[in-house]
Amino acid sequence: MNFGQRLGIALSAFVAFAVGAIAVTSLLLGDNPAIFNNQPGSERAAELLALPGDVLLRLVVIVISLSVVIGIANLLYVHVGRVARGKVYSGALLASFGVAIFWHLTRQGDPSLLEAVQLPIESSLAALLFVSLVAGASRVMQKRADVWGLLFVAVVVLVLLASVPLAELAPLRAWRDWLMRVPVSAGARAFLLGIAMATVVTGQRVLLGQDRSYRG
Amino acid sequence: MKDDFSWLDDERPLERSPASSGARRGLRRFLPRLSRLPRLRRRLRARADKASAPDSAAAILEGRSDRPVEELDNRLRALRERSFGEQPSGAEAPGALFDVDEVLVTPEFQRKPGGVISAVALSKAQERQVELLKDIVGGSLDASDEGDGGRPRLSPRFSLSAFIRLALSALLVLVVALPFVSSDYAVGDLTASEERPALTSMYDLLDDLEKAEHVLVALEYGPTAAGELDALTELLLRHIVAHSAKPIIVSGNPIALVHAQNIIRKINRSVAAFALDLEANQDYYLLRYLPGEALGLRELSENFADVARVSAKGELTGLEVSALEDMSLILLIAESAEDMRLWAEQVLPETEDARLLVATGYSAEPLAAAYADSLDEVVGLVVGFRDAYIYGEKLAIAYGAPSQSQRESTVDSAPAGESPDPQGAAQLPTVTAQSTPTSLPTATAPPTLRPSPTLPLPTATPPPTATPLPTATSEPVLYVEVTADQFINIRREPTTAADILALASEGDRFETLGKNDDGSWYNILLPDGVEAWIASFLVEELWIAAGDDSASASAPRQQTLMRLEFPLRLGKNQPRFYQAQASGAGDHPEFVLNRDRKGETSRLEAMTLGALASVLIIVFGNLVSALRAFGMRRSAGPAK
Amino acid sequence: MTESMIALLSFVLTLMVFSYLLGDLPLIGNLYRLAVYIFIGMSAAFTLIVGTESVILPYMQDVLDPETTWTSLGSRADTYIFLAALLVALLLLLKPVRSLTWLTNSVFAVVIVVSASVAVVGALTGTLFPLLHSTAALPDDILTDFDAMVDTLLIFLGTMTALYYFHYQTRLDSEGAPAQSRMGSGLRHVGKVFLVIALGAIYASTILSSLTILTERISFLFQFGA
Amino acid sequence: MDETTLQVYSGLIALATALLVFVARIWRRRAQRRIAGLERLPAWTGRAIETNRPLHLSFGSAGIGGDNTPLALAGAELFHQIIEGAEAGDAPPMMSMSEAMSLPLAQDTARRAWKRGDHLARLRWLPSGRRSLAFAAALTDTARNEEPAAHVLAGSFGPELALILDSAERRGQPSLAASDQLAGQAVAFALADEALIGEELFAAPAYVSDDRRAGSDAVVMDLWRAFVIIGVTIALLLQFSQLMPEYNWPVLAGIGAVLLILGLVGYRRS
Repeated sequence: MNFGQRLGIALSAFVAFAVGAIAVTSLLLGDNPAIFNNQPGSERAAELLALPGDVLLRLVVIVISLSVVIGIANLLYVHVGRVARGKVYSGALLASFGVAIFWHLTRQGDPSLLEAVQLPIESSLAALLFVSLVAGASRVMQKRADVWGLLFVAVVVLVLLASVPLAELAPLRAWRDWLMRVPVSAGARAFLLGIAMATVVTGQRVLLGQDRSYRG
Repeated sequence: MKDDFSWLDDERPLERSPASSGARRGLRRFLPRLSRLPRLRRRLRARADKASAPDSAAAILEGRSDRPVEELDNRLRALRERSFGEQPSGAEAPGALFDVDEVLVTPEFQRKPGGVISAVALSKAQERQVELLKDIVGGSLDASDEGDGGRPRLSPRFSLSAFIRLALSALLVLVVALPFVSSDYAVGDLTASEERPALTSMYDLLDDLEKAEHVLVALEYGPTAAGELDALTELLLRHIVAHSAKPIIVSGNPIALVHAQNIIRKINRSVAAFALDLEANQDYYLLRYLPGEALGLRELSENFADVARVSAKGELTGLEVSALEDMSLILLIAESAEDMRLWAEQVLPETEDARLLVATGYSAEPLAAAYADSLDEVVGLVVGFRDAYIYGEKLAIAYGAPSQSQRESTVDSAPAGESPDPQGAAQLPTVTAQSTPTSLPTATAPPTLRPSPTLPLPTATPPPTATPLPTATSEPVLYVEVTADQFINIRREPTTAADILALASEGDRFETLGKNDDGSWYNILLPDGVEAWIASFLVEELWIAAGDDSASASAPRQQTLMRLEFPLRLGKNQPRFYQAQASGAGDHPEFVLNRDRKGETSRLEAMTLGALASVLIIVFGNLVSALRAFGMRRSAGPAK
Repeated sequence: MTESMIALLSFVLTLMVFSYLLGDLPLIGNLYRLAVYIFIGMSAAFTLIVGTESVILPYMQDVLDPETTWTSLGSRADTYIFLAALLVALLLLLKPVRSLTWLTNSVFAVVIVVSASVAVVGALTGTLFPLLHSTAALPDDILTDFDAMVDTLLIFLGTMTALYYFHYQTRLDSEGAPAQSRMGSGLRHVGKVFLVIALGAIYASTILSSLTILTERISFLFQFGA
Repeated sequence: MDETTLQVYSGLIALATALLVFVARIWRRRAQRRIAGLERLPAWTGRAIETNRPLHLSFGSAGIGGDNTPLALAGAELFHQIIEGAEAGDAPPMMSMSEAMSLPLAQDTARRAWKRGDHLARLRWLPSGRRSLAFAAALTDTARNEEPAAHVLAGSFGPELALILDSAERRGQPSLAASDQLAGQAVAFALADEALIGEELFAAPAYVSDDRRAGSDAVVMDLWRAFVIIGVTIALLLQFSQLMPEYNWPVLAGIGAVLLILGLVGYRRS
């Protein structure tokens, strides 16, 4: 690693650290005069504190919406290449892309193309999930022939049955409600808390300029 | 031979080879013996793969560590490398590796003339050894695949598992489709669905909305969940605009915004006859899309005034709001629990006294409930299609429409398209002539009317004078009974261009004075003695003896009176004939009353059947797997 | 597009997608693929259109016309922010150029760090604190209502053991393999019970969601057919 | 808890985490529990090399800019290690994402790990966003066209994951799935060959990475976890003691016992 590269890494790590410190402080504490004990001038101070976060946020939001263009470019690049190799489906993709753009430009935002093409395909794919999910659930014990697989399947069956409005199954609904209120809620909280903690930890590491993504 | 292939050793990271010598030893012991019985061998291997007893072949594989291949016989290794290395590459590969089900030799051995076999002259004994080697290589390859993938090697096409899949899918789809074919397949009692307090509080909050209050509606779902959440969205939007409150629609999903336009268009279509069109940036606002998920929401909560400045079409909205606190309510319609988490994380901490109403699909329920319990700001929660149904019923009853269970019987007999054909879409929504069993001449359908009330109405106006029917004066009185399962308009004149005096719904009966010339309209008498006209193809004639109180004052008649008391708004700038009387019914109950509820009952029934069928399949499939695994464990035991 | 056209197209496309269920049959399998590719193209187009119209174009207009301002920061600030964003996006495009990595990395770092800080702040104030608060809070009627007490304690126990399930660090046993104490592994098992129950319930709910959508599709097919 | 208190506490925690992250780098890496999914990865990489077929690595909808930015970065670190391992082969891994902002990230990861220059064509952006069925449907076709040796789906996925895993299963391609969305985790648990549930994906760098900075995450997470568990337990016990003043002493003794046990456990472990 030569000196220039080291300097580059140091630069990006420094930028990350500085911007991170500003952004977190500003986002977390900004716009709340109570932070400054509501003393005279604290309104102004709170606004000033919120400003850098605000500006950074706007900047990144625009960058993100611009990034769609990068994505589209990638998609077109891949599929134009495939069309050149004689793949018909990629042709269909490019054609529908073109049609949608053309439609929009000529018909001033008439959303009926979405209604006619996008919605049915996407809804149908979501409906297909049902079959995939049921087929998957019926194979759980193939993959996990243990007590966890059994427990999983039992809960799935219980919740499904409880959704059936049959008088005979009424007790199941009470079980299901308890299940949702207590164990599921506990498990879900653990998932959420765990992910939140991990997000904070990984995020802090990134804020400290310690991530590979912008260092090398 | 060694020299031929030794160069490979430098390139291949041997420590990553999937098979260990332990596995190999196990296979060496097993496979040659079994190779004489390929089918049995295959089956055993598939079984062994599922069994997890510590000494089954699969367990040996599972327990392997990534020990180097160096321990292998050199020739074997080279052979193995060669056979793998010269596979045709990625995209063009015919997937030979995964079809090794039937073969003990990898296909390349046979296919390539320049391969190992032809390059070397072999004696009979050597050939036998090569066979053995191929056996081991093929076998170990096969087994290592199973160790990794854990699935039997069935070719994806036309195999048994594909057939089972097909049968399973067909079964599921057919079962779900049954209720749409006939109502005989209804299982369970739909009215049994109980109301939850979270739903009631949501209803009450929306029902308390005042004119011109702002409701922030976050539409966090795309077409993916449209089938599940559109019903809820439409219902809640209708409830909001019925109170003349103004929904401000935001979304972090660009497609959701386009979709929102379609939903509003649908609502507009249903009330076009009342000239109640919802106007963008006036009756509702569709704000610009919020890119970057969390970032977008953070921007929304911190700079709401700026976000509210621009509409989805890049126009100025003219909305005068300064912060999220100006919103009376925040209604979040989200398909996933993560969207709810995002709102809880990015928006709620930034707003004081926000009241969040949440509508989600089933899949988000477990988490949404956990959040709703933890956050004081969440004041209402509705989940999924069943809640939409309950909410709709509640709304319909409160606004004086017949509940779905009352109209159920005709749902199947009038299967008009869900998206109504333009004909009659406006003032006679979704009822087509042929769907109404009527003995009267129905030749003349009403003139067509596009949803927009600004279009000129093609009117074939017959003279408004009624030609009395010959029987109108005889002793039994002629009534007409409404047979359409939609709200239909009662008009001042026998033309679709005329004012609407009242709305009638299925089962309403009116005393009839006569018909117009071509028989397309009946002249009827409203209960308060006002003469009016009703399109003939929407009603059925009914003779009731004049003195027969039991008939004329029967339950349907009573309903009519009740319903006619309900507010009926006329076109803009026209006087109201009937005044709103129900207190909670909002300014524009038409938004609620004209909702298309076709097929809702069948969908609920289909869900019931679908859930039962999936339970059966899941239980059966897992039972078979569990039994097989149990059997494997026992049969794999003696192999120790 | 007329309503009947929309309905017809929807009908055909729905059937095309459902042909996936028939598997890889010749011809029929291709219908599914065709629908999917059409779908991808159109999705991309809609994403582009909405993104452009509702964010980029307003800013462009703002930049070109100093009279208008779309944010409370004022037109000039808007202009600078937009130009800076354009520059950043451009530099992201140049990411593959190796000689510029020192610059593109720094720019990328800004974007990553702002995003990460939003995530961190949100996770702290929106999830971590509220959920911990509600887990550690006792309902008022805890002493009089036995069920409520059991439920509260179960939620507490479940949340804590399930959290503990994820614990990564462990000690090595005498043979150098990772090992856990008996108490630790017992707690982890209890935690896993709660996790698996939650996963099962979520899975079943997901099935119900997709079932709802399937009924909507089938309802549509039948209404079109009728 | 009012807004200001919340903000101040959050700020303190952020600061403390930052310090811990900084300190944790110099700590000795200790043994970690086994995560079966991660242990399969080398074998899959090996198979990809030997069969000369690409690995399919997917971010799903995780990307820079969303709340799952840290997740995307953890996924990128995992992918970095996988690609480095796969570099011995000839088929560059394929990376897919539905969030355009993860394109630069993926491209960067690929460039760093795969030193040869032919990776650009292997990135696939597909429209768009969370729970994208366009994305999932396209990947069903990928499983068929490109025949990846294995799918490593580490990012943010919703129930649409079922379509991807189902088609992979149909074609006998092994899969590892991890998601921060709970629906995605449930689907992964049932359908994938291996699933990382909960926050395990965030800890994956600590298992596979050669980067010490990323590797220390798991330690800090564990510390926080212990802190949270002890804190909530004590808070709950204190509330009980307030409800039942006459039992104050047993409760305090209980707290003491809990702390003692935890201390002993901690001591034994270190």
